[in-house]
Amino acid sequence: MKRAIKPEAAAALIPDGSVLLIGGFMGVGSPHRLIDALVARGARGMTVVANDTAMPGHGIGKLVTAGVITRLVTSHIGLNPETQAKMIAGEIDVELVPQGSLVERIRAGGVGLGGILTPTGLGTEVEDDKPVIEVDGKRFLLEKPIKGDFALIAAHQADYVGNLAYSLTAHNFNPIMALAGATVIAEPDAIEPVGVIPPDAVKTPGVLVDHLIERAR
Amino acid sequence: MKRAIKPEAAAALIPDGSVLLIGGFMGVGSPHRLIDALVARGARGMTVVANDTAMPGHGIGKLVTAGVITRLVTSHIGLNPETQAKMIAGEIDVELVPQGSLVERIRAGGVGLGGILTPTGLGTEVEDDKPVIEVDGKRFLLEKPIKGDFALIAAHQADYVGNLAYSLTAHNFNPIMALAGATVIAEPDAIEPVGVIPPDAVKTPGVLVDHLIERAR
Amino acid sequence: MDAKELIARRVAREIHPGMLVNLGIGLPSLVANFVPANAGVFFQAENGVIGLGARPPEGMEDPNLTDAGGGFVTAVPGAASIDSAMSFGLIRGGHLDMTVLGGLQVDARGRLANWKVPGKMVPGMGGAMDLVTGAKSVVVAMQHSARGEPKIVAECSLPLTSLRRVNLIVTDLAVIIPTEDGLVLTETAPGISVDEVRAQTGAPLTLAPDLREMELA
Amino acid sequence: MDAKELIARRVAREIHPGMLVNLGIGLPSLVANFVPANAGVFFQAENGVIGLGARPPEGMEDPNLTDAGGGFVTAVPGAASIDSAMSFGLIRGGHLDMTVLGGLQVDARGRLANWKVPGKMVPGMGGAMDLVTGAKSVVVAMQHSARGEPKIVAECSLPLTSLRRVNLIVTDLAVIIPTEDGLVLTETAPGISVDEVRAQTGAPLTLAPDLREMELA
Repeated sequence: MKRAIKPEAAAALIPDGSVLLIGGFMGVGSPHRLIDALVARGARGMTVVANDTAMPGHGIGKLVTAGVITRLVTSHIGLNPETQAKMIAGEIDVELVPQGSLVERIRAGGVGLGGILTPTGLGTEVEDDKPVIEVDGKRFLLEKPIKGDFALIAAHQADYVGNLAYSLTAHNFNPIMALAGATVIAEPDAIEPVGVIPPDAVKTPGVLVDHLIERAR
Repeated sequence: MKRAIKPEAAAALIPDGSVLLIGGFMGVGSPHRLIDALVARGARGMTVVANDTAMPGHGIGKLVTAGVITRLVTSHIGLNPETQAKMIAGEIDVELVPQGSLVERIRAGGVGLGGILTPTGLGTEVEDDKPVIEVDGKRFLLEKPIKGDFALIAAHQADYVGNLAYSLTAHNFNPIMALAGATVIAEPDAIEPVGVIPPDAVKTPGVLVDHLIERAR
Repeated sequence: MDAKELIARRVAREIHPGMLVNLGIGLPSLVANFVPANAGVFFQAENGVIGLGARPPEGMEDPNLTDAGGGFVTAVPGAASIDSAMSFGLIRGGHLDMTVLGGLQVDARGRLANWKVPGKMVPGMGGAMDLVTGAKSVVVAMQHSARGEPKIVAECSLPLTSLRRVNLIVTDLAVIIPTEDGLVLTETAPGISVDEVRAQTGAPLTLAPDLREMELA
Repeated sequence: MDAKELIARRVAREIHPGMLVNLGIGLPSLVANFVPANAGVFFQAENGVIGLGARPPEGMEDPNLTDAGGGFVTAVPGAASIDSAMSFGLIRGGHLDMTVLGGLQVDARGRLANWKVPGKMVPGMGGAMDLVTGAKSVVVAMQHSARGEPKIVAECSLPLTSLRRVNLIVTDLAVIIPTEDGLVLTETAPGISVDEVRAQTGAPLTLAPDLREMELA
């Protein structure tokens, strides 16, 4: 059973210089109060792994603006000119990863696989110096697994076991990141009594979740 | 939209000699009426990929008894002595695969990955002559993807779009196999009008499903 | 009719009942406006919904239901929520019938570049590399030229999105099919001559035997 | 108390609040009977439920809720349904705190063999190879000897389940911890002498400094 904690208490658990997997897609399904708390505590030197950096003033965009991030592993920064500017200025080291490879690399990290073999990126800049493995005459890029010190995720419903259910397009990277963080902190819209979420509706079993953020007042 | 068909009509679509991915775990979550129809039509020469062969007289065990299967890719046959006997007699060619590798190989086949890199089986008979790939100093077996000509799966609820939801331990291999069959035939307990299953409850999107088996009368 | 609407209306004619279609951010997203709601087409947004519907009436937006650009959408009856691993599993695994993407350049071999202008603009590839690699059909929807410079070129000077030859190019001037033997001009926009198309194209064009005027949805 | 109950009672003492535990078919499944229902322990069955409960009262069985052996079970409050990919993702990914498995042989290096007796009995590895490879702690629960032959041997003559050294061996005679330097005898069953243990053990045993009598749950 997990007692819910305040966003500030959660932010205090996260040391500067950590690798953070952060859920969300253009800010939808991101842990917004936890992000605010990280900014408020003046977090620094974080490596962030996330689909995108939303836009300035929204979601992960706030971490970009506040100078929290020094390294970023992401698939798309096209809607956040600030991230692009900081990348070009050398303030943030950005690794661009195809979206499907990114989520699958995080999954591999979470489920104990040694990497993924994907056709995506073959013959492009993404191939770079990565190993190419041939299986039955077809060529695949070997992309390495990704794990985080923390996964910071959003969910629709939680219970005090830590079980999580998600809503519509707010699923995105959250259920996968829940597998790959050494410590998993979930910010749900609602927390239900244990036994209320049907077992078939749970998409992240509570055993994966370490901390719940309490509801907004 | 998919019109539901009778089990016999579905069985008639499946030629002898096909590769069949069949859902279920000890018969729980197997497409039982479709299995009966395959036996009734005297199907022969099938390659079956399945977690297990249940027990004689139950689920996939019926296909073993009826002589439908010539090749079997599976993780466990310990509770079906008939399968073991036919294997030893050379009537069924059996490839034993660790359960986690089996489901992940099927997933790889379904999601377009070139195989999986797993630590499971290293240094055992499973390693055999398979390639061993080193990633960051750790060794992994490269296990190849698996696809089927047909996936024969069971579900709890369906709608006429083909969306599927599953119940409790009847999930097992079904949602993964739905990704990896060239033709997917689903046998649901119930078929609902379109729009009745909440989007968040759908675990197999209807675009993956080709045929629904009509409800039992 | 402006150029974007013309392109969207022409692309819409490629979309047939029962298809699963992904529309990129920007121009491609307009295509949905010209596909009848009752056509039995499912639109996928890679951020996690199959069965994307129109923009909701004001006051009925849901913060957890957006398209890949973060804009509010609705879900059609029979919609399914999926996480990013499933979303790209469908894309990479060959379950997506068509993707419609914007382009910066397409070359004589039908190869697309659409994610980076080195030193100037680096939006990132987002889902584009997976989409071009995995979709059954890839349609590039773009203006024929940019600031007087052809976007259809002999060889891409910008970084490639994939080695895969796209299936169709639809612009405000023409419809072009890339083939093993180069680019084939199959349709011209109303009022546009072959010479005008050639003048704005940086790669050789073969004329299709049945070259005709573009028809629009 | 019979041998199996003794073993199960001793293993139960290894299980602490908050743990996620997988119990194998057969003897290991008895362990759950000796862990208090309110201990905050979650049992996983690899066929797809986290939060496995006791056998249901007659007439209240659900055909879709069974353990890995196919026997009817219940779900505790806060249970979650998972498919086989998630189930083995948890196992391989290091999210499972403990697995309790039966054994055919364990050798001086702590390596387990439990899935095949060549030419005689080939049940298959089922989930065992993944479990032994991935679980944080591996406990082997077995009779000390079979038909007078030691099951703890210098070197396994049967095919290995994994190269991984198991964490604990619990038998009807003793508790043994495999270490880098060989097998250490830490506990003897009530009424059993060290000499009796040694007489039925086929590998060298070092005596723990605090060698004591087995305590049971």
